[in-house]
Amino acid sequence: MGRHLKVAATENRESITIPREKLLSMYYYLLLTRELENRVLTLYQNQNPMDPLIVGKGYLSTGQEAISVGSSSTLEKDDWFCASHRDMGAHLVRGFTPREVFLQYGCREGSITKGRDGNVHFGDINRHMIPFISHMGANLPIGNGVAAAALYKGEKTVVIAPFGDGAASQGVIHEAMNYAGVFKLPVVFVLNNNQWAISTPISRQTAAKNLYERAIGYGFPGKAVDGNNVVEVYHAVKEATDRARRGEGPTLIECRTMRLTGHGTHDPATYVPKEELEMWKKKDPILVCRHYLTEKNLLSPEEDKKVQERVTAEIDDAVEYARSQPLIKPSPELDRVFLKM
Amino acid sequence: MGRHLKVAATENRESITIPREKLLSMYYYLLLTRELENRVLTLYQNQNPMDPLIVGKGYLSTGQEAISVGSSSTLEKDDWFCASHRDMGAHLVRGFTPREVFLQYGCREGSITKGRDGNVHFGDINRHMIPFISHMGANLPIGNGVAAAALYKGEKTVVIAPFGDGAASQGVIHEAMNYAGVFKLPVVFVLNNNQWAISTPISRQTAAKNLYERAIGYGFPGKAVDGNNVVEVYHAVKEATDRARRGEGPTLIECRTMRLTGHGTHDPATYVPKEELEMWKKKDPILVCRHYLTEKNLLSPEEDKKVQERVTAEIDDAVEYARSQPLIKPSPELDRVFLKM
Amino acid sequence: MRELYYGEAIREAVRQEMRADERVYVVGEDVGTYGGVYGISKGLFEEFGDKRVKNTPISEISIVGEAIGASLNGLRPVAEMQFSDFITTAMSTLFDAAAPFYFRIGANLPFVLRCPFGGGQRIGPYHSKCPEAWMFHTPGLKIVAPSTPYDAKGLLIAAIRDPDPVIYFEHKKLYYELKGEVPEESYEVPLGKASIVREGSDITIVSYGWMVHLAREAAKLLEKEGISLEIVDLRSLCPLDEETMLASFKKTNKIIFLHEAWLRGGVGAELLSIICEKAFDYLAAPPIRIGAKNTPVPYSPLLEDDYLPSVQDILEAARKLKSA
Amino acid sequence: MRELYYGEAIREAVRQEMRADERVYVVGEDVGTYGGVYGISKGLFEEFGDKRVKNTPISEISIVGEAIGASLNGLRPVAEMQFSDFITTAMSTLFDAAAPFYFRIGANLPFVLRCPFGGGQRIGPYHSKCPEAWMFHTPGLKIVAPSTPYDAKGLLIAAIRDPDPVIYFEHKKLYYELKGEVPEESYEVPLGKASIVREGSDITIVSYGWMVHLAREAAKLLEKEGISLEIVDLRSLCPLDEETMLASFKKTNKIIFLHEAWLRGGVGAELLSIICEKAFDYLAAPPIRIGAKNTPVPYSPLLEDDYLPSVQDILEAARKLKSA
Ligand SMILES: Cc1ncc(C[n+]2csc(CCOP(=O)(O)OP(=O)(O)O)c2C)c(N)n1
Ligand SMILES: Cc1ncc(C[n+]2csc(CCOP(=O)(O)OP(=O)(O)O)c2C)c(N)n1
Ligand SMILES: [Mg+2]
Ligand SMILES: [Mg+2]
Repeated sequence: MGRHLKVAATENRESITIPREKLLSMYYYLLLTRELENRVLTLYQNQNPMDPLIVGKGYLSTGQEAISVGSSSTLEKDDWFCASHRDMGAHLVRGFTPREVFLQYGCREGSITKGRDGNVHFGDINRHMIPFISHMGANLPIGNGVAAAALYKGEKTVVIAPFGDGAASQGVIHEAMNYAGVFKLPVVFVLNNNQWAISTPISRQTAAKNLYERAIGYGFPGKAVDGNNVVEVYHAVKEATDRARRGEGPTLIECRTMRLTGHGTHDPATYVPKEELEMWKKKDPILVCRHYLTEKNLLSPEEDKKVQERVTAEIDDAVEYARSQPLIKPSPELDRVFLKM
Repeated sequence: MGRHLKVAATENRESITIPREKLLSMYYYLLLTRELENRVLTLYQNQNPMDPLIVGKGYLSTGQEAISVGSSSTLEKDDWFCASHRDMGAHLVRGFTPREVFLQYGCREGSITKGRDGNVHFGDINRHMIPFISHMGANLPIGNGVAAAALYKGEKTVVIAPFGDGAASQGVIHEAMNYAGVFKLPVVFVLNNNQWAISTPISRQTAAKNLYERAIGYGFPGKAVDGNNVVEVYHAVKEATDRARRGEGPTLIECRTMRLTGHGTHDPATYVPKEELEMWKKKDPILVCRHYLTEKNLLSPEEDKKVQERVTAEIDDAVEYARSQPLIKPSPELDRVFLKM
Repeated sequence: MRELYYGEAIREAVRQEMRADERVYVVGEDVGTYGGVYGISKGLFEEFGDKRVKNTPISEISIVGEAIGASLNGLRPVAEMQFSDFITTAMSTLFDAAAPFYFRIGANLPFVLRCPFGGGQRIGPYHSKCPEAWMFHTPGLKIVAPSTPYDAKGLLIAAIRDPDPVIYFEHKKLYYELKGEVPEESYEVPLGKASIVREGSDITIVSYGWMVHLAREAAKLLEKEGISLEIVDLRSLCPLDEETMLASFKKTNKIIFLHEAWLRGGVGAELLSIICEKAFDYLAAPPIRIGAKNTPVPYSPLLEDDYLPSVQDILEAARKLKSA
Repeated sequence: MRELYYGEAIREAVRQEMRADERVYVVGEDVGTYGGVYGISKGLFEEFGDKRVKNTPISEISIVGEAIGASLNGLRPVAEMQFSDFITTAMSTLFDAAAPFYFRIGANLPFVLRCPFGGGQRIGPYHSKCPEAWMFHTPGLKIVAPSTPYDAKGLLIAAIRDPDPVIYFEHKKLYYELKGEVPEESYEVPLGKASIVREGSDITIVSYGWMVHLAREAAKLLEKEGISLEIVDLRSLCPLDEETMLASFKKTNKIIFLHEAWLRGGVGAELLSIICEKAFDYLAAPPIRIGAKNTPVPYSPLLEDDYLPSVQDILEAARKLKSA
């Protein structure tokens, strides 16, 4: 597995400067995602199974938040994001509120999917967020379609389509990337290589040395970045979204990271070697980002504390609010499978 | 398109010498395939539609025979071949007789599929020939399974799994190659890059510069060879089958060629630029092979004439024989979809 | 009125909608200069160019994916499977992405997936399938299957204008064998409305696609025997026009369900069930289903003829019902 | 006799067959040290090693492809879909490669594809499907769906020994909720034999999988009302034991078809059709089908309960039939 950890040295990108507000906003979303998902986990573990707020199972992105936050932070309002199951960060960046998230988890009145789909399977076409589909890579060809329509209409919008190292073994991903290459679609494929697919390590998922090199076979650029460094993720993805916006076609960005929790809230993940986890915990994206901001004098300890308090308060509020809402009840309207019957 | 024509200089492989009988046998099969398929075409174009010998449509490999003949000629008797629709050569090399082929085309008594499937969709598990499935790459995962079983049983057999440049866009091919890489399966993937998929040129099929480079993404070797040179195809595939037999895993061999006929007997292929065809006709694999044999003093003009006469006689006989056989009639036995009802 | 082939009617529907609505475009394999393997998009590339007639790699997943994504993003894609058989390679995209989309998130997908289907062409198991029952069982996909040039045009126009995903099953055998009157102007045949293509009094036969023409043939022959067949052409399988079917049946009290697809678990079983559940007391005799044999579609003409439902099958069923 | 959970019975069947026959092995996602997402292969990796318990990449196409190829080449693979929902990503491999194989070329494929299916687990549209009707309509696939630990073990052993492809639908809800007597030794429950799990005289109810238990529950309640339900557990959908179903029905003259899958175009429609075609004169009342609503499986417990067939549905159907 070790062979997958090495990340190609990133070029010096200090030239592209990220405005302070963007950096602070990314830091905030890293914290917000972490706090929200920690709460999902503790709620799951401690709730009354007969009256759960976390219905079914939860899927977390703990330790990998920088990928979702960093990539989605490059987007403009009209751009699109096709979610994977590790994209709580992007949902928050793109405007979903913690309240909405807990309403969704709890299948409560006001939830965006109205209880028809669950946990991280949510989105909103008006906010240009395409909800995750369980069959893993399934959103990539949809992202292509959205991007194709943007080209067709002459719009300068771009699409981010994330997927995992496990999903990378699926045919759908190949078809989507090849197709995007042919039509130079404005899509950025963000590969979250967290080195595991449930219990299967990347070494048993592929014999490839570097997943980003698959881009060679599709005729567009690919590169790897440190997925735990939100600034690096932002830089790499920004370069790619800029490229896409200029009409130069897709890019594959492999973000290397590690899944710090189980596959879902139900999985203790005893199969992941402890030392590996320990090593990666030291590279926690929040620590990395905080260190960066502090070094650059962009964040004082007081400010940091304030953000953390704000985040905790928001999540407290969201949980409380969601709990106060009634469960969604069956209704004929919810049985509709067509707009026009 | 032109960019796809250049073939990486092949290493000097004269060191692996091919025995004279093998070379002559490959030449014979090139001729036999050509003559058989020419006959399929003329029969198709001239037959009484109410009493056809070429039922439905025919699929030809004219101009591309060296790929199928050269690759399958590397196999031992117990090895396996998973046919594509351009593999008449391999069928003949692996022991199908022209009579069997025309019985199959004609849906006659004695045909191997007994009229249940047609034209090039035939094979024989006892002869380790897996019949072509129309959904293009569909045979690759089956080839993997056969190869996995060989490993399981400790057998030293290998599998050749061919597919086209168009099929290369399909997910099934990606899944199969990645899987073969993970388990180091003894499979040789032979990519017949004839630059067209029906009317779609390779430049609209993929933005990749070189399809063989996809192998990088699967962690095994890939290379390109001149698909019109049966000796080069043989050498490259032999190297790969040897490697597979040694337990070192799969290889991707991209054989570059040109489809000289239509997609099928029904297609005049007016969309292919004439000049391109003319250029490639000069590189006809039969001419190339004949030249090679003559240069090396392995084939005299008299011997050549004899082979050609033999081939014509065989095909004459096969057509006549097939025509003399009655059509297969429906019977309950032919309706079986299970061995054990 | 002017007559067109069934295939021409389909092309005209696409062309007229493309002229009328900038959002409408075509995407599929070999649909460009080649005009599609059955020539349905002939001339469209020349008229509309490669932006609106998009020739794709061999990637059914991408074609269906593009239909979903582009329809989400404001367009009205008319996507083509080269043969309906190949949809299996994109089944997840159709069944997991497209079908439940509206249910999951309340966003509709206004695309059409054209699926040339059916047998009788002597091209075997992989180019002759009638896969509509798979979709019929799967919530979230509208399904139409015209039997005439008139309906082919009108249903396709309606499908393109419909806000939901529509699988449009067009029968390959009818492309250039069947001609019929087709108005020049644009018109819709509404989804979910069956048509009585022949009135009769003794027996109702419910069908769709190519098989409607076998029913017509049988009806003519049966007339001579004094058996009067009423033919209901469903045209849409989803939405399904139960009313028209039930009304016809309540008149005749005897019913045959005819489709080209495999009998077992086919749409006919559902239709029969609906009749039993909603009009049992009107049954003067056991309903009869006719469908294909439970095997892949054989390649050989003799075997395929044996496999397919035949006029003879209808005659026998009708005689049996008449004397019941 | 010793009792096992349904899930344990499945595991025991696999283990015993692996011990008895070198050719039998397991292939699927996370089946290795993890023991499968539902723990069904727990301990097998430790006992048999990675040659015979093969943990794969996320590649359903490869898993089904391996089942086909390895069974062609002398082995007896027991392949696993992590959830039956994911088979859509390998539909072409299953429907185009496996199903027609014997028909096309006369070579049989002795593999089993284990497909955990069904709802009631509050995990929504993508992990709860009952997709058996798609396979049921497709010639060339045997289909079984055990409802008890006893049948789960015996049917799986029979499936592994069967020379043809068998789709083995195991219900996730029963894994660790249902216990029952299971002999320690190896035994087969033959494919294609239904069982009368409860004798009754008023109404026949035909079902399979989890729903059999709803029928049992309903039967107990109905007994108190003086309605006697006979329960036919089909166990196999292909081959289908029409005889047992017909015999039971000819005794009761009233029949309910119950399955968890979508009602429209589901297996129940075929069963109903068979009854009408083969025993119409025995019908004392219109047959009734019960199945899921025609929507994706909702995630929310309240919505899912509303979506699924319920004991209440059975009670109502039975009362209606009783008084008919
Ligand atoms: C087609 C399909 N097969 C199997 C699964 C079950 N499954 C859910 S998540 C997962 C692992 C995904 O791994 P990866 O893509 O690396 O994403 P990660 O969970 O590591 O973020 C699997 C196998 C699925 N959802 N879809
Ligand atoms: C899944 C699928 N999609 C489409 C087709 C229709 N089709 C048949 S052959 C072909 C082109 C194949 O191109 P390539 O793989 O390059 O092989 P070639 O015919 O050039 O040898 C197409 C699109 C098919 N058979 N299967
Ligand atoms: Mg992963
Ligand atoms: Mg080609």
